[in-house]
Formats: sequence, C-alpha cells, structure tokens
Amino acid sequence: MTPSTASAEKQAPQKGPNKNRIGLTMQDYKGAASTLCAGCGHDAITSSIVKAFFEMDIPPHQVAKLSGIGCSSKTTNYFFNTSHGFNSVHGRMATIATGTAIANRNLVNIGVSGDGDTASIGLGNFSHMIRREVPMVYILENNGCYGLTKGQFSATADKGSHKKGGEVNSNTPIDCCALAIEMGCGFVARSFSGDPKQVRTLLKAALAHGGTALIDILSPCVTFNNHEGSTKSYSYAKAHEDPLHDISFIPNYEQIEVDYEAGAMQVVTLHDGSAITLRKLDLDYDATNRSSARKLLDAARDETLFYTGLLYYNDKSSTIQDNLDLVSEPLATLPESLVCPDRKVFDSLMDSFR
Amino acid sequence: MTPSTASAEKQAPQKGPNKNRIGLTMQDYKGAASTLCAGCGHDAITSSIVKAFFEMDIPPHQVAKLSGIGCSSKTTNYFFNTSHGFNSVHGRMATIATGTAIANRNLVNIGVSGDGDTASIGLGNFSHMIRREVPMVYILENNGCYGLTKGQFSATADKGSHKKGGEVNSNTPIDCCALAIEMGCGFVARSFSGDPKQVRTLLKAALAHGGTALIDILSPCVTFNNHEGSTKSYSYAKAHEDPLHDISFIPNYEQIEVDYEAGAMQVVTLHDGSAITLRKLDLDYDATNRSSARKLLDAARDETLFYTGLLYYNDKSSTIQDNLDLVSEPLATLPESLVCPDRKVFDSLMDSFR
Amino acid sequence: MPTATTEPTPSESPASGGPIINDMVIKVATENGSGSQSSNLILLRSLFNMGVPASGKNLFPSNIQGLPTWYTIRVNEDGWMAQRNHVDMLVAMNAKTVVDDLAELTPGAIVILNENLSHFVTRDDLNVHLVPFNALVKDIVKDAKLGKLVVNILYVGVVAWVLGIDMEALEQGVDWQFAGKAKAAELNKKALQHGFEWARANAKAKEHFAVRRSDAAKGQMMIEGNEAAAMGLMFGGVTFAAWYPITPSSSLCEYLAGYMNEHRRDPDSGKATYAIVQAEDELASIGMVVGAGWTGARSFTSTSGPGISLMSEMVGLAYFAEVPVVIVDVQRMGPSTGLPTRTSQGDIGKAYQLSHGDCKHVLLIPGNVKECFEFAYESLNLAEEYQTPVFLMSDLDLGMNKCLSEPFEMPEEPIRRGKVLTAEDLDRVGEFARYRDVDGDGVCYRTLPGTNHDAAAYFTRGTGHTETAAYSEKSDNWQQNMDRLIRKFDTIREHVPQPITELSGKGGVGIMAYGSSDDAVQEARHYLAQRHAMETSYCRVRALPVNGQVREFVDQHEIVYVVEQNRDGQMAAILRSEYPELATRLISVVHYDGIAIDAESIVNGIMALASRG
Amino acid sequence: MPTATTEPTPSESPASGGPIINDMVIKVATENGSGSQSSNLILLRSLFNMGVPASGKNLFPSNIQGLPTWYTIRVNEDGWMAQRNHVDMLVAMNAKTVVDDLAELTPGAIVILNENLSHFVTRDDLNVHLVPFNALVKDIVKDAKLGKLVVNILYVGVVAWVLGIDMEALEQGVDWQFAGKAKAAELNKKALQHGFEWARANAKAKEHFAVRRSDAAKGQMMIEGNEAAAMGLMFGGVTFAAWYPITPSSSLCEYLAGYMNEHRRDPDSGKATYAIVQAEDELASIGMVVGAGWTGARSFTSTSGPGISLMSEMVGLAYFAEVPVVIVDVQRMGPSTGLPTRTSQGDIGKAYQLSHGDCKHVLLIPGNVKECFEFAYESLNLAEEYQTPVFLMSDLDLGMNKCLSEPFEMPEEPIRRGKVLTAEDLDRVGEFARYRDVDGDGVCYRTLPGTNHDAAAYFTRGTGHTETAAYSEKSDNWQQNMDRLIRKFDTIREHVPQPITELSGKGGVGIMAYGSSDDAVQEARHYLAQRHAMETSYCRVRALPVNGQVREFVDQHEIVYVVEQNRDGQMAAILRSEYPELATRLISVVHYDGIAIDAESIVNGIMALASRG
Ligand SMILES: Cc1ncc(C[n+]2csc(CCOP(=O)(O)OP(=O)(O)O)c2C)c(N)n1
Ligand SMILES: Cc1ncc(C[n+]2csc(CCOP(=O)(O)OP(=O)(O)O)c2C)c(N)n1
Ligand code: SF4
Ligand code: SF4
Ligand SMILES: [Mg+2]
Ligand SMILES: [Mg+2]
Repeated sequence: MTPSTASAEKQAPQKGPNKNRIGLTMQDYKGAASTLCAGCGHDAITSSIVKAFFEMDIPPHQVAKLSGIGCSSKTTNYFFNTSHGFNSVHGRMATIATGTAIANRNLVNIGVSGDGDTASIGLGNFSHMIRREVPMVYILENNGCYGLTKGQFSATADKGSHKKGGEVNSNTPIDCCALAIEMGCGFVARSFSGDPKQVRTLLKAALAHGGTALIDILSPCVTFNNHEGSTKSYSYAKAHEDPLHDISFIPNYEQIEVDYEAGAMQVVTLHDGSAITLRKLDLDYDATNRSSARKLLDAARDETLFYTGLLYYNDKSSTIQDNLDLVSEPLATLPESLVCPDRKVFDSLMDSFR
Repeated sequence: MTPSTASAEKQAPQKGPNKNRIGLTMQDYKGAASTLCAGCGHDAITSSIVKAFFEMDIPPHQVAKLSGIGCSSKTTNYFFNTSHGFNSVHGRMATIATGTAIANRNLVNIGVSGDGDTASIGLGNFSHMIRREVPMVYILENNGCYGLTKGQFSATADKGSHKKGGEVNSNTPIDCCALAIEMGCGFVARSFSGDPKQVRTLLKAALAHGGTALIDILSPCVTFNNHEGSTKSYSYAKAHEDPLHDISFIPNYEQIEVDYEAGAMQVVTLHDGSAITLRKLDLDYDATNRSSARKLLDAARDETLFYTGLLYYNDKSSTIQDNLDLVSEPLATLPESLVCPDRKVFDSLMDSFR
Repeated sequence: MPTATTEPTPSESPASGGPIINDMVIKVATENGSGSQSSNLILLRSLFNMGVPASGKNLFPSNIQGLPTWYTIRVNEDGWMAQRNHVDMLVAMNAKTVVDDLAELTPGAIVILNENLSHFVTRDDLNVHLVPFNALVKDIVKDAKLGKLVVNILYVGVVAWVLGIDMEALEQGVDWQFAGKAKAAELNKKALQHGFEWARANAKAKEHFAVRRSDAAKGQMMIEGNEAAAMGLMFGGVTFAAWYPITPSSSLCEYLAGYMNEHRRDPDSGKATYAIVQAEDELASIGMVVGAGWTGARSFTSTSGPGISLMSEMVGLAYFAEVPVVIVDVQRMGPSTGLPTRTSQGDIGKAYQLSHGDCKHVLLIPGNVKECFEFAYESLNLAEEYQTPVFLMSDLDLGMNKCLSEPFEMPEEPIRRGKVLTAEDLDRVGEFARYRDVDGDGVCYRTLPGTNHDAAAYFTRGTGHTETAAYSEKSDNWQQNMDRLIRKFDTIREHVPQPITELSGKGGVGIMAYGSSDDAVQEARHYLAQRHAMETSYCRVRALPVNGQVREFVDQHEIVYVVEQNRDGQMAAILRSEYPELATRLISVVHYDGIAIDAESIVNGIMALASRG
Repeated sequence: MPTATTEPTPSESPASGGPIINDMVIKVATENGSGSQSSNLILLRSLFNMGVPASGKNLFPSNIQGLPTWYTIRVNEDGWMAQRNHVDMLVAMNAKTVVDDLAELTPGAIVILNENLSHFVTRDDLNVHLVPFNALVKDIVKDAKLGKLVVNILYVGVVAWVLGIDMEALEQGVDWQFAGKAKAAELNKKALQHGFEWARANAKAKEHFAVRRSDAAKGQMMIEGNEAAAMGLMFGGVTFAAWYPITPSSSLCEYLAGYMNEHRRDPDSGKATYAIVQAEDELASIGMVVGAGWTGARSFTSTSGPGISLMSEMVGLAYFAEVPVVIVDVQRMGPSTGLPTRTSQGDIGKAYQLSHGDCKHVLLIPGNVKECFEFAYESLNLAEEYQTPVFLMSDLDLGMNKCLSEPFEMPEEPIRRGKVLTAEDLDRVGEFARYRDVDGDGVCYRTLPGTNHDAAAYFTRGTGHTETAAYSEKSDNWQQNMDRLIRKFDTIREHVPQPITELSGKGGVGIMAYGSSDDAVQEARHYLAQRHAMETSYCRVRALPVNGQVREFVDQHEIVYVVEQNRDGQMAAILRSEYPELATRLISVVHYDGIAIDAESIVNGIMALASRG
C-alpha cells in the first residue's frame, strides 16, 4: 500500500543519446495533445515546461501537476503523461497545492494557473499560500483576460487596454509579482511565452529554488486578446519586452565558472546548489534587493512597462514542511504503526477522562 | 417610496451648545451598549468614531454602517443608533460595501472589520474592493487574533509573537496597509486605539477624502492577546508607537492658516476642501510619496516597528460611481419612469428578434 | 446578385409520394472556432424567414477552438421544436467525427460531405452528396485563413438547394447575421450563391426532404433565453447587476450590458441609470447584489452551478436577514465543473434549500423563452415584495439556443416594490419594527438606508433578532422568527407563477415536468397518445414552492411521471416530501446525459415504467 | 486543609419522606468571562467523582465577556442525561437575569442568591439561601479582580453543603480542573471550604434534594464530543487537518493539536507524523484536505454551518473526482450566522446533498460521545475505502458539553485504506484505469501521486471523463460514470453504521431520531410508556444513506415519529423521498429553539400529534 517513492536511481541513470541523466527522452515528458487554439501562448509555455523538466532530470512520477480552471489550467494535461495531475476548481489550486505539499514532501509540485484563476477568484488563497511558503513552481499564464469564458477582462488587464469589441478597462490592474513580493515570496519572475529560452531558464531556476516560486508569464490569448489596443498581445509584448538581464542556469553538477567584469554579472546560488547568472543589460538591476524590485514594478505599472527576468530572489529557504516540523517521509504513506498510537497511549488518555 | 435624501439642511443647522453644525449632540451619534470585554480596544475606536462623525457634522441617517463577523464587526451596533447597519457574513463586508456604494451614492459608508475578517477570509474581496475604488472609510480593528473565536492567531499576527498559551506564530504577517497601497488605495493610515486623538483626526481626514480610505488600527484584545510576548498588546503598542507626524484636521469651512517653518510641516488638501497638516517629528516622512510608504512599511515589518499616522495619501479621487458613469441620484430610488424603458423601446427590441 | 428560384421543379422531387415537407432534422458537424456558427445561424434564420418553424441547438465543447461541434436544426411544421436524436440530413465537415456521425444516420438520410472524406462512407443507404469544397472555396477566396471561414457558408448554399430553401430568405439571413458588416455580408452571399449553384448543377439524387414556405412561424420571434431574460430584467427596472463569467450564463449579462447601455441612460444627463459590475468571483457578485438589494436597488446576479455553490453562505444571509435579490441560475451539467457546455436541471433541489440551516427559497422556472422574459421581470417584483432571494432557474438549452416564440408582451402593470416605508410613511405610521408581522402574512416592512427619519434605521444581521431587529439569543425570538419565515413562504406559495395544467380527462396518467423539458414533454404526450393510446394529463410546474394546484393535479392522477433532467429526481424528491400522502404516485423519469431531453426518451422512459406495472 | 465530613446528618434532611436523592437539575446563572465555567466544571466533576450520573450543559452567549450564561447540571441516578427544562436548584449570580431565572423555578426549588439580590425574590414557594458573597470573598482575597473569580467557587461550596456533596470529591474536582496549577488549586480549595462552612453554619432550611455517593456512574468517563472525535481521528491515523476557527467546532482541532503533539511524533526523530494547519478560510481548509486526500494522506477538516456552505463547491469536486476526505460538521443554529452558540441539527439535509448538480454524500451521525470517537475513526476508513467525502455530523450539544459515557474501546482492526494500487500491485495487475468498476461495486482503484510506475499516473478532474480518466464530453461516458457513482453509493449503504433499533412489540408507534437527540428520546419513550401507556419502538439512524434496516423499521410501524432538531424536518424529507410508499407514516416532530431537545417536548409533540389522529 506504500507507493515507492524511490529516487531516480531506479531508471538507468546513464545519459544516452537524446536522454537526460535519468535515462529519459523528451518524449517521456510529453502529455496529451493540446486542445487550445492554434497559436495560444499557453502551448508555448507547455513546451518550455517539458524541456525544463527534461533538462532538470526530474522523474515525472515524482511530479504533481496542479491547476484550477481555465484554458491555462487545462495545460497540465498536455505535459507529463506519467505524472499525476489534479485539475481542480476555479481559483483554488493554491489550497490543493498546500495539501499536496504537506501530504507528500517528496513531490515536485508544479501549478499552472491563469490570471482569472489567480488574480480574480483565487487572490486570497494565492496570497496565503505564498505566506505559508508552500514549495512549488507556480506558473501564471497571464493573458489579461478570461480565455475559456470568451475574453472578458481579468484583474491583470491594464487600465486603458481595450477589448476586441472596443470596451476600455477602467480598473487598476493587479500585479501578481508585486503582490507575491508583498506576501514574502522568495522567487518572483516575469517572462513572456514568446521568449522560450528565458521561460525555460527561469523554470529551471525555480525548480532548483525549492521554495515557492512564482513565474508570471505574459501568454497571449490569440483568440480574444491579441488585437491592437491590448497590452497582452504578441505584438505588444514583442515590442515592449525589456529583459532585466541575460539569464543562464548552471546545474549543480556543473562547476560554476563564469568570467565576467566586476559588476556586469550577478551570480545567485540556489537552494540545491545550482546557480543562475544574471548578465546585466541596460538596467543596473539587483534581483536580490526587495526595494529595487518594488521600485521597478511600481514604475512598470505606472508606465505600462514590461520588464522580464528574475525580479526578486531571496534565499531564505524555509518551507511549510519545515515550519510544521514534519518527518522526512511522506505523510501519505507512513505505516500504520507510526500513525495509530498504541494501547498504552489509549489507556492513558482514557484514564485522563475518568 | 423614495426615501428623501435631503441634505443636512432639514435639521436646524445652528451650532448650539454641545451641538454640531447640523444641530445634533454627541448623544445623537451613540449606539447600543457595547457587549465587548471591558477594556477592549474596539470600544475606544467606537468612541472615536462617534466623535469624528459628530465633529464632521454628518447626518447619521445618511450613513451606512457595514461589517463582517467578529468582535470588531459587532461594533457597528454600538454607534449611530439612527443609521442603517448591516452586519453581514465573515469576510464579505467589502462586497456588501461595493453594492451599497453603487446603489446609493449619497450614503457615507463606514465599514468596521477585524484582522481575521479582512486579512484572512476576506483578503481577496478586500483587495478587489480597493482596486475598484469603492468610496468608504474602512476601519480595520487589528488585534492580531480572532477575538470572537477565542484568540487564534490571525494573518496579521507577527512572526514570532506568542499566544497566551505560549505557542509561537511561524507565519509571515500580512500588512494590510502595504497591501492597500499595492492595490491602489489613495488613503492609507495606521493608528492605535490607545491614541484616540490621532484616530479621530485620521477618521475625519478619511471622511473628507471621499474615496476608499483604510485605517488600520492596532486595537488590543484584552482577553486573548494582551500578554507579554504579544506584539498587539497595550503595553507593546504604547512602548513602540512611533507617530510619523503630528496630525491636525482643518475642516473646509475654516481658513487654512498654518504657521510653520519650511519643511517642518506638510499640508495635504482633501477632496472636500478640508485639509490636514502633518507636522514632522523625528522622521522626515512624505505621506504623498508611494516609495517612502513602501520603504517605511518594509522596514516596519522587517524590524517589527509600529509607525502610526497617515502612511500614504494620493489625491486621485475617481470612485467606482464615476467609473460606472452613474447618474447623480441614488440608483435605489430612481423613479420607475427612469428605470423601466417604454413601449417604443420594447417594440423596437421586439422587432429586432423578428 | 439575382435571386435564384428555389422551388424545386416537379421533376426534381422524389418520384414516390413526394418529399417530406418541413419535417426534418439537419445536423452540421464542424469544429468550434471554425466560423461555422454564423453559417448555421444563417441557415436557421433563413428557415425562420420562410415562416417555417425551426429550432437550432448548438452542441459545443468546453474549449475555444478545434474540438467537435454539432449544430442541429429541427424543422417541424407542427411546431415540435424539442431535441430530436434522429438525423435526416448531415453536413459532415469534421473528419474527426465523420465515422460516428455517419453511423447514427437513419436510412435514406441526406449527407453533404467534402469529397475528400468520401472514403468514410461505408453505407449504401444514404443519399450522399460529395462536394468539392476545397475547389469551391478557391473560386471565392485565395487566402487560406479566410477560406476556412468561407467553406461554412458554402455548405449552407448546398443545403439550401438540396432542401429548396429560398435564396431570398437566405440573403435576409446573411444581412441579419452580418448587420453593419457590409463586406462580410457580400462575401458570404457570394459564397452562398456559389454553393447553391454548384448543387443545382451537380446534386442529382432524389431527396426525401424538402422545405417550403409556410405560415406556421408567422408573427413569431426567434430569441435566446439569455437574451429574453436580460430584456425582462431591463424592463423590470433592474438597476444593479454583478456577475462573474461562467458558461452558460455569461451571455445574459453581456446582452444586458448592451441593452442597458442603449436604453437605460438618463435622457437628460446621458448618465447610466444602472450599474453592471464584473466581480472578482461569485462570493463577491452575490455580496454586491445583496448589499445593493439591502440599499434598495433592484439587483441581480447570474451564474451557473459552481457559482451557486459559492453563493451558498450569502444566500442564507439574504434569506434570514430578508434582503431582496434575484439569482439567475443558467444550469449546466454538474456536479463539479462537470460538462460546462451541456444542459441540465441538476440544481433545482440544490437551489431550493441552498445554504446551511433551515432555509427554503423561491424558484421561478421558465419553460420557454417567453417565460424567461416574463419571469425575469417578475422575479424582481417577488424579491422585493417578499424580501427574499428569488432564483430564476434557466438552463443552457433554453438560455443559449435560438428558440421560436410568440412575441412577448410589454408589461403593463407598474413594478411592485413591496413594503418599503419612506420618511413620510414613518411620520404617518409612527412606529417601525423591521421584523414585525404587521399584516399577518409573514411579510414585514422595511426602510432603505438614507431615509431621512429618526425612526427609519434598523440593524440588519444574520444573527438572531427581535421584531425590532435587536440582537437576541432568546429561544422564543428565534423560533417565532423562523416560524414567521415559514408563514411568509406560505404566503409566497400563492403568488408565484402557478402551474399550467392540461387534463386529458381520459385516464389516470399524469406527467409533471418543468423548465426546458416542456417542448419534449408536449411532443412525447402526442406520441404516447398516437402510438400507445396513452392519453396523459400534464402539469408544468413553474415555480417552487408548489401550491395547492400542483397537489390537486397529483391527487387527480393515479400515476404521475415526474420528468426531469437530472439523475436524482430532485423535483420528485421535493414533491414527495411536500405531499407524503401522494408520494407513491410520483414516479421519476430522468434524463441526465447532457443532451437536451427529447420526446423519444420520455416516451421510452414512461413505457418502460408503465410496462413494469 | 482538613476534608470535611459531607454526609448530611439525619437531622439536617427534610422531615417528610426525606429528600429526593440524586435526581435534580441545578442551574447556575452567571456572566460569561467571569470565571464561573471552571467552578461549574468542578461541581460537575465532584458529582462524577461520587459516582453520581450527571451531565452539564453550558448555555453561553456569542460573545466573550459580560453576557448572561447558564450552566445546567442534571443529576439523575437512572442515567437520564438529556436536557431538562425544570430547575430544582438555582444559583443566581446574575442580576441581569435573576428575575427571569427565579420566575421559571418549580415550587420548592432551592435558590442560592447573593444577599444583595434579595429584593428580587417575590415568591414565597422557594427555599432561598441568601449568601453574603461579597463579605465571604473578602475573607479570602483582597484583590477585587481576583474576588470576581473567587466568588464562583464560593457558590460551589454552598451548593455542596446544601446538597451534601463530598468535600473529597470536590477537592478531587479542583485538582482535576487546576492540574498543574497548584496555587490556583489551593486558593480554590480554600474558598470552597469557606463557602461550605458558611453554609454549614447558616443554611438551616430543610431541603428537598440531596446527593449521595452512588455506583451508577462507576467505571464511566466524562468527555466532550469534540475531545472524543479528536481522539477518534488520532487513533484512526489521521495525518492532516486543515481548519478555520468557528464555534462550536474550533475546540475539536485545538484538542487534536494537543493530543497529536504529545502522541504523534516519530519516536526516533521526534518529528511530527501529522500536520495541522489553521487555514485562512473554509475554502482553503477544504481545498487543502482535498489536496492531501488526493495525495494519499488521511485528512479531515472540521467546521460548522457557514463553513459547510463555503465548502460546497469543493465538496462537489471531491464527490465527482472521488477524493477521500472527512468533514466534521459540529452543527450550530442557522441559517446564516444564526445562533452560533446554540445547538441544532439543521445541516443534515444540506450536507447530504451538498454542492450543485447531482451529488449525495455519506453522513455518519454519532448519537453520543462514544460514537463521536468511533465514527470519527470510522469516517477515515469509509472515506478512503469509498473514495468520497464523508461527513461526521456532530452538534454543539454533543461536541462542547461534558457527557458521561461508557469507556471507549481501543480499535482492534487495522485501519482500512481502500483500493490503492502500489507500484508492485501495478506490476502484478498490469493495467490501471482509474474509473473502471473492476469489482462491480462501483468502487474503483486509485494510485497515489509519487508512485514509481509508468502506469500509475492518472489525471484527476471535475469534468466528464472516461474510465481511464481522460477528458470526455460524451453523453454515455458521463451517464455511465454518474450511474456508477450511484452504484457506489448503494454499496456504501450497506457499510455505514447501521441503525440501532429497539422494537417494543406492543403496538404500532415508532420513533426515529438521530444524533444528540438520543438521550432525550430514550427518556421520552420512558414517559410515554409510563404516563401515556404508549409503548414505542425506536430506530436511531446512525448514518446516511439509509439502508434496508431503516426501511424495515418504518415498514413495521403504522406511525413513525421522526424527531429532529431543525424546523424543516430535513431527515423526514430524505426518508419520504427514499421510501415514498411509506411516506405517510413518517410524521415530523421538530424542535428548533436552540436549546438541546428535551424529553418533555418530545412527549408533548408526539401526544399533540397523536391526539390529532
Ligand atoms: C466558480 C467558477 N466560476 C466561474 C467559472 C467559469 N470560468 C472558467 S475558466 C474562467 C476564467 C479563466 O480565466 P483564466 O484563469 O485567466 O484562464 P485563461 O482561460 O485565460 O487561460 C472562468 C471564469 C468556473 N469554472 N468556476
Ligand atoms: C464563514 C465563517 N467562518 C468562521 C466564522 C467564525 N468566526 C467568527 S468571528 C471570526 C474571526 C474574528 O476575527 P477578527 O475578524 O479578527 O475579529 P475580532 O473578533 O478579533 O475583532 C471567526 C473565524 C464565521 N462566523 N463564519
Ligand atoms: S481562448 Fe485564448 S487562452 Fe484560450 S486557448 Fe484560445 S488563445 Fe489560448
Ligand atoms: S475577545 Fe478580545 S476582541 Fe473580543 S471583545 Fe474581548 S477583548 Fe475585544
Ligand atoms: Mg487568462
Ligand atoms: Mg481580530
């Protein structure tokens, strides 16, 4: 009754042709065929997820794919056929993830959500999940609208942006990255589905981080929000993307050897010993400084700028499992002897009521 | 069927002895006897509310008192006997307020909530209400715990603070002021129930602001969270309160004449023409600067500091009613002729389906 | 462009007996997001323009593009407009479903098929038209993307010729569909004509089915339930709506926004006399409308199953604190996310007693689009008169499909705002106790916030209270209030839309149904009489709580088949509990596969039960 | 401190016939937050220590300090422990309620009254002891604040002497209440003694009531339902709990946290083999436990009415996606916030069909604290065996009051984790289809995330799916799955705790009840037989869905009174719908004033109905 949570060793660990270090091919990370609209940004992110997990040598059976409801939330079905997936209800993925993380601390939790799912109905639970330090990679596929219900504005739609029919959004947008920083998230990144290299690198870093990692990815909805007047369209994103840095990931089994002029590069070491290097571009940006991140995001919102990259990193690596002082084995499969106290305990408790 | 929304003029507007400018005494602003614990911070806030509304000459019948569930939420019953009150369900006051503000734009909405009500269950709806610019004075009676359910930690309890029984809180606190700023709130203040003068002044300024105004007031729970090891106790608050400025309110019918050395005082003019003066204390703080506010609150959280005063003010005064382009009369009492289209409209619509 | 003569010449009509006129089911199999929807509507519309009764049902997937979609048009001169799972003509455009689509056809059915799918045809009892769609498209447009759209109107042209649909009616249909978009209209007409001409030149097979102009649908209108309900709400003077998008209810508020923007602005200021807010979730949308209802605005929200669940707590508050509010539930198939694009009546029992503790709610259940209009209007009256949540229980089938209807009637009566005391009233009556049953009907007086009178204020709460709305934990205050709420509910019983009953007078079999099942039930009764010599009486419940008239109906029949579109027989359960003495007479006939209920399955259901004895 | 001899000397007992021994109701009227609660518990505990059957019910307000609170102790040698609204002895400490408190007393009742309240006594048929509490307090402590606490134990001393309660038993009670707080214990003993001595010296009136040591409660235990349920969950191997505070359920998780911290740490590492999370709301707590249940942890949440409403949507997902999870509903009076500190059975019908669409749930309904323990334990087994939400329906009366009970039994059987396939199982069986009914009982096999096998994974969704858990909108997939869920439900029917029936064999009257009504029903049957010569059979329903045994009971009786603590007769409605052919036999006897149901009101209810015919 105890599912083995054996590590990757069971699979032949040799790296063969087109195989990763646990002997799997990219194909082993694929999922069902997508049913999204041709050209949907979400599909590009799915591809990046497949590649990142393949490259990170993560055994699919150790992954839990979690989502809410929406086009974005459907995508967990389109990768990792041999991972368990839980497509739950609208806006509550954060709560499911909390339970999953606690029930089996060996799982790698990847959550995919939409801007409606996270920033509208799910805002409260999302914020609290971050505050609780639930370890997971949380991917927000942000298209500024509700794709699956046909394109209404979501809470991340920029003020003044237009709907296909011309209606103008009059509400202040919610910046989930800024919110995540406010809630204490240690890994906060923003990217663009049309920048697969950056997405993939951020995903790998997020996996190596091991804590709560948010990646807010502008992912255009080609059907409902890809027109002139939208600030979440491909053309808008391409024209406005402003990467904060050139980011590279160095896995923990490689030597960190980087040549750089002083000040031109920031090296951030992650929880599992891997590292990322952030080569500076125009902006002199320190991704480990919370005030810089705040200032940047305030400016970005005020002027509708689109910075991408690792916005904020903080290496405190406590997790909810630590906070709860959990045993190292998954709670889900602890043997009965450990979870059902014995007669001695029973008798002493009974006595206390006599 | 149309309740008159006549202005204060109906009441004799002379200011008599112990009367305000609309001829009411302080007694006219009183409510039912409190059933809170003797010494509860919330009762002190109730007194400040009574005084502030009296001094602001607000006719009680134009006020809607809104709340959720909790000891704090009960207090709307303890002031303004002649105002309508709606003690709703836990965490949803923000949504009720949105409906009320839209249905009758002439009402003055005052909401009272607790930290459990706002920061735990109500976080999402609270955030969205701010984002929607619902005009109201939102008072958060913050005691770091759930008073009514007997003292469990709330989401504003500081990390490391203790419960009466000794348990230590391991979660990052949510700072509702920082969150409100993040959501675009134009009036964000923090105070202490034990500083009634400041509370009253902030309340008056909030009323004059006319938009969404949050006042987060540390309001000790004497029964469950007033012990050594709590960071929401009277003694902690008294020892740590650090007012950002000395704040005064100048009503719009008085001349703004202030004598001050340059730089020692900030004068902020509010929506209705009144003003507040902020006389600087130790800190050189600009309450109209968002980054200052952010920095201050980050520091306050990192070091568990307790700054009080007007944290952030921003005079943009659009409201949800403006955004919705509403008529100037209350929707609630528009005559049938304005809300039921006539036969011409009916016939033309019918034709469109033929 | 010349209008083609569309009457098939005698030589073209089938030799023996002639074709079946104005009685067929046409099914179009496509993919969603392919642009077929507008072509299908043009086809439907053209039938309507010819005065031929027709209904269209869209079976679409819960995604946006690329999954199988079927549009089914039922043409029936006698006006049977219900779902019918018997396809006489198939337009098979989707390679992914063509095998199944062909397999389900009745012998003799007509098939319009892209010639490159011809190898899928393995039956020889079908009248297959192989159409070179790809070539035909290229005649019209070069752009491949545009071509994908144009192919849809091409098949309409072919269908039109085969069935004998007027080109005039078709072009009217195009103009209606592309109103204000002249270029699109022109292109569509061109392609339509091209398909039509191709068929005239090439389609030689004799056909069993044809369409002829008729008077049967004359004077009728064609409208979706959500459109109708939106109109009803507007004419009912709704001033505030808060909603959260969810299929199949979203279009209701979207239609409403359009109507209101046009017709509900103050003539003087041009400002809005209404507000429509897209909330952040259903907890918020119900909270907002409860807040607004309390403040005195006529308010509603609309949603579907998952939203109903999320609204539970707040609805209990509204019940108990007696706040008027209307909740439209356009039902879809649950539980859980279920089948979001399939119809169901699975929330009836749930909405009736929504929220914890003892609550019972008022449900209006429209049986057709006209009632969607009328009941939407009336729901606002009832909510304010009885100061309680009122549910309008529509469903996907009714809400999102174009239905034929008698024209609606302009409401003549003034709107009824219930027992609201103004400052002047208060001066007159002298005292006010919010929860006192002054009139003995369980319905108390209320005041609105902002009323300029010292006695006006009261404190609204979800906790126990006295007649004067003061907090109370006293047992007798609690129980008296709960008893009064039941008294109020019993008052409401007599004022909700009453059932429509039709007594056969010839035997003991009754049928009871509600909502969108009406069409199919009516048709089923016809077949039961015709084929099985079973005359049936019929009672269509139009609201909960039920009242004496429903009981009377059950009492008059030894057996009452309760037809509903859910698994658990939710209405039957309510009735059994209301009328234990008649409980054994109530036999459930349930249908819950997500497809709208059809007459055959009712007939089969009843006959199977009848034969069991 | 010397232990006083507490047996009243013969001369002190009433002359005629002697006092009534071990049969009385003692009511203490105080304010909450005044410290009276611990004194009342000491009083109760001392009775228990004497072997005298006694129950204590706390009627407290929904605030924290300063509002009227009553504690009622019923002493009954025969073990009738239900609510009894007939007060034999009043300790009147609250000036705000003393008038009403005195008015409701039966003639001859004993009253302990602060002498400064003497002017409130207007009756002369009471045995009033005027006690100079203020002076007595000052003898013990000078500090006024402390004095407010001390007065409470003083009245216990007076009561003890008047009734003849052992000082030994009392001091044991003090030690038990103040375990680990020696100073408080000492002070309390001192004050206790002082009150006792005052009474011995001054209380001269003859008394009608007395307490004597007994064997009747020997070997029993005294425990609250929430404590018992927490224990049951711990012994049932629960590993994850998420909860949000709400009266009256909060103490369940708070007790659990204490037990688990002590008994559920890994002996080697000292680390926790469990997690308890205080969630941000009920949407989160149910989401977390559903997530954990899916992952394979035995998980539960506990809440009360408002939380149940908020959990509706997620519970529907768990039903449909078949995720094991336990939900404890400690019911309080609704609707809405209602009376948060009053008991009710108002969620039975609500929980049974919680969520939109067709769902039906499993409810275990403990009738006493022992069953709180057993059913809590069993709920975890059933949830995992049947992969579905299981509700444990307790209530405030059962959950928060100290009840006498037979000792619990240590569960002997291993816990049952249901059809979970491991990697090894998968190797063996070769194939896995999550929603295939392999065994024909409607219950499928599942795998846990993390299972190291290529065939292990499946995709969980709230949308339509095939047997292999693939997305499907097909009608037959949907319907077959819904039918299987009913098959599963019918399997569960036979495996939930079966009703306990007792047949009188003498006539046709049956009584059906459930949950905390048991005590009162048992007592009512006794009175019905005694006073009205009405022998009754009794069926205590212990779970939903009901099964054949419940039907059989109804079938055996011409009339079955269904006793429940809600207004709408929610269980009766379920039964009528389950058994339409027996529906007329089911007559509702309801009680819904927030006070726990008592035998008299059942007797009166039944007699009133019986006389109506
Ligand atoms: C409780 C509830 N309310 C509403 C819906 C309808 N709904 C489905 S998806 C969706 C929004 C999806 O938007 P987003 O999360 O941004 O995802 P996208 O489709 O844009 O990727 C909504 C409102 C639902 N499924 N459940
Ligand atoms: C849906 C719901 N969950 C839980 C509760 C129980 N409850 C009542 S008040 C409260 C918390 C109050 O805390 P806070 O808002 O901080 O107010 P305080 O009493 O501290 O002033 C809770 C959890 C409830 N009433 N409704
Ligand atoms: S509707 Fe938009 S978000 Fe959804 S699949 Fe299509 S392009 Fe993507
Ligand atoms: S419990 Fe705390 S918050 Fe509640 S009334 Fe008492 S002191 Fe105030
Ligand atoms: Mg989106
Ligand atoms: Mg609090």
